[in-house]
Amino acid sequence: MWFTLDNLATAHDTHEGAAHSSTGLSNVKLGMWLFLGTECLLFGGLISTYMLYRGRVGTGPRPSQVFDIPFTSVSSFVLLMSSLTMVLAVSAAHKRDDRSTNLWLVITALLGTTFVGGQVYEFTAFYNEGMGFSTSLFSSSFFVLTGFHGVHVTVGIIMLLALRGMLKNNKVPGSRSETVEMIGLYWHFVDIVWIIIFTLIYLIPA
Amino acid sequence: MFTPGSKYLIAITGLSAVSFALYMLLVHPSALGAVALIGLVAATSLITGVALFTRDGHTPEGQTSAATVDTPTPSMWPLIAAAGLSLVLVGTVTTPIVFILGIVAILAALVEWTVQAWSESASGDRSYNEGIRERILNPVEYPILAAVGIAVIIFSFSRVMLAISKDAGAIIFIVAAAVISLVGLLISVRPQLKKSIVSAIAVVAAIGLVGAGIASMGFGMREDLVVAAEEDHYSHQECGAEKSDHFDKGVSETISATSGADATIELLDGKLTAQVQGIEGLQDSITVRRSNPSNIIFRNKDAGEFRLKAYLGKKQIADGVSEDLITCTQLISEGAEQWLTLTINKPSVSGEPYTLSIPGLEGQSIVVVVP
Amino acid sequence: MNHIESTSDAVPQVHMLGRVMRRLKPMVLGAAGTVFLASCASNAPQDTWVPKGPNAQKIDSLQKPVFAVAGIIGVIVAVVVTYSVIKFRDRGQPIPKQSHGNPALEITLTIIPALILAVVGVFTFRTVFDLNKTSDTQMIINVTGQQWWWEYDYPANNEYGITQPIITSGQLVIPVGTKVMLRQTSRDVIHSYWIPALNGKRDAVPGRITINRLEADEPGIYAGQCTEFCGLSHANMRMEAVALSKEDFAKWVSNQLKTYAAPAENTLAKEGETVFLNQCTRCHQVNGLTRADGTPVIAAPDENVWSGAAPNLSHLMSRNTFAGAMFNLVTPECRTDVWKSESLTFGAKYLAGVDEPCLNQTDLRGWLRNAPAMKPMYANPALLAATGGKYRGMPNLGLSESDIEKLVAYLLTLK
Amino acid sequence: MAIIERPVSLEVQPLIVVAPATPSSAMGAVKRPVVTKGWRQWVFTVDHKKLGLMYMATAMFFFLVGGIEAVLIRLQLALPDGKILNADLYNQMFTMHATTMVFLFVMPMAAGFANYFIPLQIGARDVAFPRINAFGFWALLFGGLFINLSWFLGGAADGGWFMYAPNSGPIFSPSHGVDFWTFGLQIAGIASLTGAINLIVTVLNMRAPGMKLMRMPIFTWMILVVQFLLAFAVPVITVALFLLSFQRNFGATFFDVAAGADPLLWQHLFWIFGHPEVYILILPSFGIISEVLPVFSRKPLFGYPFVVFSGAAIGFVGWGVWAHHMFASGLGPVSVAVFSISTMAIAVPTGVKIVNWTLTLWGGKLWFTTAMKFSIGLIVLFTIGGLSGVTHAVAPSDTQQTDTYYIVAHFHYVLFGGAVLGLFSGFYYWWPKMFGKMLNEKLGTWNFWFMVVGMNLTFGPMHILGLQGQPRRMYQWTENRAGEGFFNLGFWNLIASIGSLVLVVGVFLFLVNIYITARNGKVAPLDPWGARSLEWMTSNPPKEHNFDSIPTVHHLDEFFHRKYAEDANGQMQQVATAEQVLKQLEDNADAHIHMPSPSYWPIILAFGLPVTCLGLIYSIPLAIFGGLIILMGTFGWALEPSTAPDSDFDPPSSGDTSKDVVHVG
Repeated sequence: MWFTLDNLATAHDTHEGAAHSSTGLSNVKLGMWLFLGTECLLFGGLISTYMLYRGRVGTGPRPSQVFDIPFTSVSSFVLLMSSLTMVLAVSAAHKRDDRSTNLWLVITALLGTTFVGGQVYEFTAFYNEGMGFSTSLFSSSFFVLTGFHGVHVTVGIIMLLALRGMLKNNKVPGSRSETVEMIGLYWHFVDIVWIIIFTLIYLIPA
Repeated sequence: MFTPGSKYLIAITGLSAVSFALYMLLVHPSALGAVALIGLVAATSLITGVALFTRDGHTPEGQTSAATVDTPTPSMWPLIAAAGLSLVLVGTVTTPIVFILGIVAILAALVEWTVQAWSESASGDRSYNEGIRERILNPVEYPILAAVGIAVIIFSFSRVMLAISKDAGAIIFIVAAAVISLVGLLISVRPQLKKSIVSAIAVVAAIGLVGAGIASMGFGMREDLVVAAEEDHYSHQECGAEKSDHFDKGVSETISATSGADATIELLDGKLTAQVQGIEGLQDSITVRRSNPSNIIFRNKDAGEFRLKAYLGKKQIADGVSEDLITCTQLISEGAEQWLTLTINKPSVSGEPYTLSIPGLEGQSIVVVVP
Repeated sequence: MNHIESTSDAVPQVHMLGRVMRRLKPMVLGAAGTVFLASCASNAPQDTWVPKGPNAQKIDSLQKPVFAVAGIIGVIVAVVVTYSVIKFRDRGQPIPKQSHGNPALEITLTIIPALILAVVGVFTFRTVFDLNKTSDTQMIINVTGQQWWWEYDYPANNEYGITQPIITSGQLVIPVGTKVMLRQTSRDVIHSYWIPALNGKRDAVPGRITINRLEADEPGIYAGQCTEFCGLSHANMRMEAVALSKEDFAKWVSNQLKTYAAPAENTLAKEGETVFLNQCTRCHQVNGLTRADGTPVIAAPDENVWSGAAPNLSHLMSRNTFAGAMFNLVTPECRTDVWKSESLTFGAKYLAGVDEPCLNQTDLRGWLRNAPAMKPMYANPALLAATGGKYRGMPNLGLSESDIEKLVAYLLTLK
Repeated sequence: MAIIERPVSLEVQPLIVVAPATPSSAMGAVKRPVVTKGWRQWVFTVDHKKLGLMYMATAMFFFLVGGIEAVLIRLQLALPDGKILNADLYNQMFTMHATTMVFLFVMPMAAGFANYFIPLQIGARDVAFPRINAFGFWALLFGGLFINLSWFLGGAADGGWFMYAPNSGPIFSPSHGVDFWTFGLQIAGIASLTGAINLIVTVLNMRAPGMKLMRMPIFTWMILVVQFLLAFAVPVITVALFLLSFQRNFGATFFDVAAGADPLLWQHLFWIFGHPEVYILILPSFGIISEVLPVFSRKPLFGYPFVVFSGAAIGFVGWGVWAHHMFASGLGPVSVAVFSISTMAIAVPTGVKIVNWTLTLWGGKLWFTTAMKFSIGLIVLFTIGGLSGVTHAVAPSDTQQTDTYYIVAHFHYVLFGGAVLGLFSGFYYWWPKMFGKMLNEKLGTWNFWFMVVGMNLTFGPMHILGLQGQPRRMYQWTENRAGEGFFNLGFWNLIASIGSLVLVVGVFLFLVNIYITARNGKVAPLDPWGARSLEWMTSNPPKEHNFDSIPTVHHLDEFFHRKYAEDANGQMQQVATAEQVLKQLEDNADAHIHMPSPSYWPIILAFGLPVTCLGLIYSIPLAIFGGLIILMGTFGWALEPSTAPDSDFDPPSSGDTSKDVVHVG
């Protein structure tokens, strides 16, 4: 999990000695893509677990009894919006427009925070409705999958805010626009994963 | 190697670590004490490390003290330490949360204050001193501040959401997101906007959110959630033919993986049949091993909603009083299936067999044999 | 159409492979084989190369050619490497031409093993489906694994005179020449059922039913062992499959269905029954046993043992083993007598059961005295927090020597 | 340590008005750890060569630990009803033996070789992310120590290295051993993941000019395949381990059958990781011997592209064979047949490799150094392991053989006869490169023969044991099931145990060899073996910055082609010595070489991981504390520039020079 945060660090951990790159991609970008590739398998494993167990509710509530599709649709939309603002931040960074970069980073973080706030609300509501973490196989695999995603979003928010702080204090070593772009990549990935999760968990009836 | 100051701090760190260990081992480890003590260990070890590495209080021979200009900078940490102390006092008589907040504030002040004091004596160059301070503390401050900020926002927001009704929740949610985006848009298209105005908006919004969160906490959760929590809907099943308000709240669904099931019970044309893993053909009885969780699947192929009810004998609850052991699936509609795990601890006796049946459908049952 | 074609294709292949094998057999078995086989134990009870039933036979006739082919290839590689090592060692010859290979040769040497494997693959494919066929099953037995013993229950089956379910453990008894299907599962962890002479192994997975098929050609005892690591006493979880002729099997069934005969009053065995009622029936069921007031005794292993069951001891003395087949219930001499008997006399000897002279008193008494000392089990009363106070195996009951004496006398009556 | 070429004029600071801060007193340890002496140069290093050596030393240590466990296992099984270990301890022993050898010996050893030689082989000065590299090593070390910590805290894991659920659940394995195992593997997994990303980026992005993919040394190729396998296999086991820890520590029921769970989920997740893992273990050694055989045969690897593509093919097909570990678990005939066929299919590319190695020898001019002996030993012994593998790719026979000693024999021939012999070949081949001294060849020959004889004595009889029905993982075997005759199972068990002692002597001889070499070994010439690839185009041991100037690559086997050329008759003739080749590089040395500076943060960050995990097992506040260390490490890292600013260096006049200034050119 923490590794995603570490990408912030890798973002400028390039080895300066190697000015050329055999593939044309920068080391950081190539590394980030690889990392996202490994993340695909992580979520793949979790999603498979959920798909296997989603019908096994024991005496607990079933998915359709607790899911609040309108609400989750709205929160998914919010997360998608944040991808848009992230794009704005990256493009501002490429234009070396510090003010806009900062602004859109914060807005993205706020939208992400809204999403996570919604998730915390959703979890609390589920808990009150009788679906705790260990109630059934369905609930455990649901909480693990969406919880992992939530943690990824939270890590992303911390990265965004930290990046904002570093930009302000002029502490980003290496290329600014590339650092913003890297965090953008991560953020988009997390959003895409959510689209898949949302479709598989909430929309396709089990 | 060790300066007098660092020796003293090493001793304090060691003592706090020992007390933490003793506390965890001997006293019943509660979150409160453990957090306080582990926080103390963390803070003192950090300060000790700084003292050791900066060689504070030790002037190497042949070098003059670096600091020549001594101008104390204004600091907020004394104030925070004092506030923390009062929180601790309040906390001891009220709730542990306040106590912990106080402890955290005191420890934070302790660390920040010490490091600041040290860094200021490092040289006469103030920006250089600030650089040293940042190098030590920025890695700690950045993530903690970000995490605390996020946590406060998320927590307040989720409390608000819990307090209002479901529909209003979704609306509030989208309104909040829209407002955030619009404000962002507004600021970005108006570059001449004053920084103070932007800050003011942010502060007002933050205070408003936290205020609303606290208010919602006081208000509590919305009614249906409170009711749901109190009634604990899902802990008792209602196995009749009728729909239960809570147990059968949703629509039915299918099971994603059926490979592990021992038997599949099917309702087709008003007839109940069993298909048993490994045995060809339809059965009217299944053999379930004693004390062994056996997974069966109930599949409804008839029009209408039915549930499968398992009667698993009687349980002695007092002398002469016994109650039926019953478990069941929910009401599922045509084409749906549901999983049921049976664990039967006592062998079936002839004359009073265990059965699987459909409430509201007479004359159809599957005998469960437990050897 | 395809189907017909593929079968007709496969037939010559069988012949071809068979022919090749027949020609190679003397060579392979003659050279490496003799050395290898001569260096093997004779009569190892779990030998995988000595099939005694059609299922194991199918596996055997598939694997022996594969072993032969693998052996030949191994020898070829070893010879070529040895030859190169001797031939091309540095004798001061000039540095060889820096050739980067020979694609034609390379492709040839890729295709040859691929073809060999394709042929093996075809036969594997057929055997896999052949072994998994269940439609011709003649008898079903439910097998349940538990730490660290196996329980067998025979569902009612009029064809074999099983009017009521039979429960036994330690030794699986099957009729000869009958296609028996084991429906396996487990009460706790994954176990694996394996009688090498009759078939390959098949896991018993909790929450699932797995199918295993056995058929024995001739009467006898076939040894086996749990092969999926199942915890502390995995090494001691053994089993034996006893194949009886159909007539003998009928006799065995009728003996298992015999009603309980209480020991005569004022005998040691009767006192043993009392001890049994007080101590053993907490977990062990003996069908038909009643309390003094005439109510039937239903053991409650689910309240005392984590996995929920304990061996049913009705007709204990009709078995040759106890404690998950870790120990023999008979003395070594009597055991050898049964194991080594001709297939004609085997049935009678086995059905005679265990009587006092043959009883393995040492192990049985040791077991009653302190079971956990004889077989590692989680049976320390102080360490049962994780399981809510339930044991995972038989605890030390702290029986007095006289109680043990009585119990042994009683157990001997459970024929 | 950090080699930074700076104009000398900058080192004398211009006058400073306020009293100057002397970094040594004001910054203390807060400055970058730029010392070149003592333990600090190792603990805070980011140099791929130092990290490679530390990986190897760590792996060697765990090899000895795993070896002791193995010997205890064999002593227990030497005689029937062994009494040396009790059942509980035996179960811990075989679990930890496998875990140690797989995760803490072979993988880190391969990682060590990869770390040391990949940048050298592709003509780079370091890996792509040096600090992540350092972090990976520390995480591995702490993870390994963390797992072994359980020996002293109530017993190690006892569920087998495959840790099948539900036997690994809280009920069936009540000690904390499995918790330590799960968390320790998570930590080691993080190390593998970071290492994989790092090395892939390094190989793909940092090759010397002219080094196309098909000109890369075969070792680099195999490591590249391995890192891809790791990058995609580790996340799967991460999921499985998370599920297991959630079940053990937080009340989830992922493998609890009474809640309706399916225990086979664990098996699928584990083997989707576990089978690629097998290739992760063996491919580095394939790479090593594919370097060694051509060098000592004096001719290029036969069919280089075939070896490359077969390696890649193994990497791909390796994902489609996992269920052959589960043939006995009742998958159903269709899955069994399909996985049986795919398993046979993977034997083909493996066979291609054996063919190519053999044909590399064919027509060569063979020089039997110890490295060469180990490589030839690998060809023969691995072939035996590979062929016994084919016999149980045949699913029906596998149902007879799986979980018996036949399987133990099979994978020890693959992993000892394959992976370990390859690694030893690598030691003898590259020792002069790493340490500038030659390992004693005579002792090396003894080492080789003891190991080969020992391994055949130990694992050879296991074929017979398994085929005659002795299952694995039994803490005792009984004479009742051992058969009759002189050559019964008891005899072979005894032989196997004696063989393990012969093996011990072999490994001991290697340690003696290291000791003797370190004391007064022969100083290695620049090119002791007449090698062919780039790592030999620099001094022994290599300089901090590897190459004075980055060579431009024109051929596969670039170094060889710089030394030799065909004359008019088509005969290879030496045209330059190694010294001349090196001189040429030195003459064209780069003027500015910037190397990344050492850092505290990798080790701090890595240290946070075991603290957090210990906290998750014993007390949540400790976990929070560990989490804070991790956060602090990450942010300290992120805020730190890759190359230290000047103020972090002591003035050179202070005597304790913390900074090398390399004047090149």
